Amino acid sequence: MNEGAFTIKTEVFEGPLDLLLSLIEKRKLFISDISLARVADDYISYVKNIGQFPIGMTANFILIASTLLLIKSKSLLPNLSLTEEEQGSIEDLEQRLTIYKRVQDVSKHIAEKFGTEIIFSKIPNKRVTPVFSPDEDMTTLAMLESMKRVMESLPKKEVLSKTVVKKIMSLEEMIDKLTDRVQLSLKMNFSDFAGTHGGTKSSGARHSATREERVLIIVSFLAMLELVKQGIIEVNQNTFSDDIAMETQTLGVPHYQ
Amino acid sequence: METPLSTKIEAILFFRGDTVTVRKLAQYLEVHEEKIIEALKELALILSNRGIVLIQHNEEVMLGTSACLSPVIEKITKEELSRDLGKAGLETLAIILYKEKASKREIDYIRGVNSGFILRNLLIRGLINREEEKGGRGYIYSGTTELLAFMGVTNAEHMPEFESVKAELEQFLLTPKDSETETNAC
Amino acid sequence: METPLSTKIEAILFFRGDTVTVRKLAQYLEVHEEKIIEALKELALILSNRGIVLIQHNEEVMLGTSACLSPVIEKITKEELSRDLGKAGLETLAIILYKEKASKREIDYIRGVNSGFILRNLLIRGLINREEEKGGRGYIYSGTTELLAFMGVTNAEHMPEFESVKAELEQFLLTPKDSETETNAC
Repeated sequence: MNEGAFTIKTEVFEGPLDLLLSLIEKRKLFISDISLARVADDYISYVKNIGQFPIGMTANFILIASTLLLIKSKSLLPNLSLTEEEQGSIEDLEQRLTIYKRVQDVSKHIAEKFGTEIIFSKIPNKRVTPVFSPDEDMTTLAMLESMKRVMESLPKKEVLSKTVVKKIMSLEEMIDKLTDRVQLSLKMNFSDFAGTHGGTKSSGARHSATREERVLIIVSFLAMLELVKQGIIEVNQNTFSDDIAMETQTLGVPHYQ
Repeated sequence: METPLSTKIEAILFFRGDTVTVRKLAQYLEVHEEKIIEALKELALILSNRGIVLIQHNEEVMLGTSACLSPVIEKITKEELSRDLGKAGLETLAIILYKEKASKREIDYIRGVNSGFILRNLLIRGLINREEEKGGRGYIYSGTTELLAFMGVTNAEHMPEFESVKAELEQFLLTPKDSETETNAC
Repeated sequence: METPLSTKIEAILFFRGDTVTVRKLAQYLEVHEEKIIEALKELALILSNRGIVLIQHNEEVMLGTSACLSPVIEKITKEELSRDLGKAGLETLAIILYKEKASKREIDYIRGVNSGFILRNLLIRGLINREEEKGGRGYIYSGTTELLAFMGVTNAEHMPEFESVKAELEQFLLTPKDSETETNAC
């Protein structure tokens, strides 16, 4: 796409924040709404290709994608007004990226030290003769109880939390609305796209773009919205085919299909 | 002459070989915990420049061989040392170590992914501990003394940038926000 | 500055916790035996008035706790043996009994935490036995005859619901360990 999309398919990312950070760093940018708007396309084209991820992971990627779409739409259409909540989610993402970067930086200290100069503890003495010392609690029934407790806590298949499911479902609506808002803003402010004036801070990169190019950018952005929407629907469908379906029905939330 | 407390503690730690809590030491020696903490400072001082060091971490103490003698001991140990942590392991350990205690929710929120798998892996390797969170909402994780030992550090505070990063993490997590966003039920 | 020989010896003896011959020390440290004997004299001096003492017998040396501390050590030993097994101890013991034979790796994997300390305690309490795993990768644990007798069964197979529990455990250990199935573990 524009600005030369990076080939990122072969790399493995720990999650959406890891992916975003590496996209920003590859372009040698700092964490800001401007840089996030610039890497949004790369991010979405990556998410598009991750169908094989566990469902929880895809959900995480999509939640971040929706915030990126907000940032991107604001950068394309500076006159688009965002709600307080939307503005909040943008600031939140920037903060999270900042602290996550810090964590990645200090994790290098751990990598440097781990296993380099080890403090060894004493080897347990092999000469100690065991002295049979039972405990009152040791009955066959107590053993069975303990065993059952262990088996209950054995790892089970991943289930999405109610909060995530709710968020993902409200996202579909959000994307629909955003599509409407972008289209509306496009009609109302068509002169903005004549390319004769730029001026707004976030349109810097596209300053000299021709009108045709600008319309193209907006159209491809609408396509991006559609992509994310498809992703959301996919997550929802997969989710509903799972255990979570029962849970969500009791929540009384609408069931998209 | 009465044997100094630091001497007694040294003997107990040597005998036990693994970690002993300050509370246990106070119990064994029938003195107040403050006395133990004082004596531990003394012991750490006595042991500086020796082949043995004192690790202090989260109310626990342990004796170990000095980090700079690691090559000598590595030559005679039969234990297989697994040094590979991976990116997820490093990030998770960084959060837990620099924040001193972190809940799964906090770790997930900072990393933006579910950390259940990596936490389980670190638990099995004995690098982190967990305890139930008050109110039974989940678990709180902290680094083990073995983790510090494996890094050759006698106190978590000796990690580079410890104070500043700890403050930043706390500040970040303090800001009220919907930290449930990205976590899966646990 | 090069670490003094006595310091290196102290670390090795601490780590081994058992007797080491002068010859072995010379081998490990790649110096002449006379040098070792000299350094041992130094070490003995350094360790006078400490909780840890150097014990020399013929050609063998080891570190031990100072004799004047034996009452404290005795108290700790007793306490170690009579302490409540606790939830973690019982769970570990149950896994070993129901699986009949379990390696440390299997126990850790089932419990989702490191069982090193607990296994050590169960061993000195005579509740479990261990034997070396084939291929020398680690140890295999099983319940002692005394333990079974104490619970009034002659054989682990007579534990309640033995067949079904054992089958479930085996099934779990066979399940591929991909990250998706394990994420909710913690």
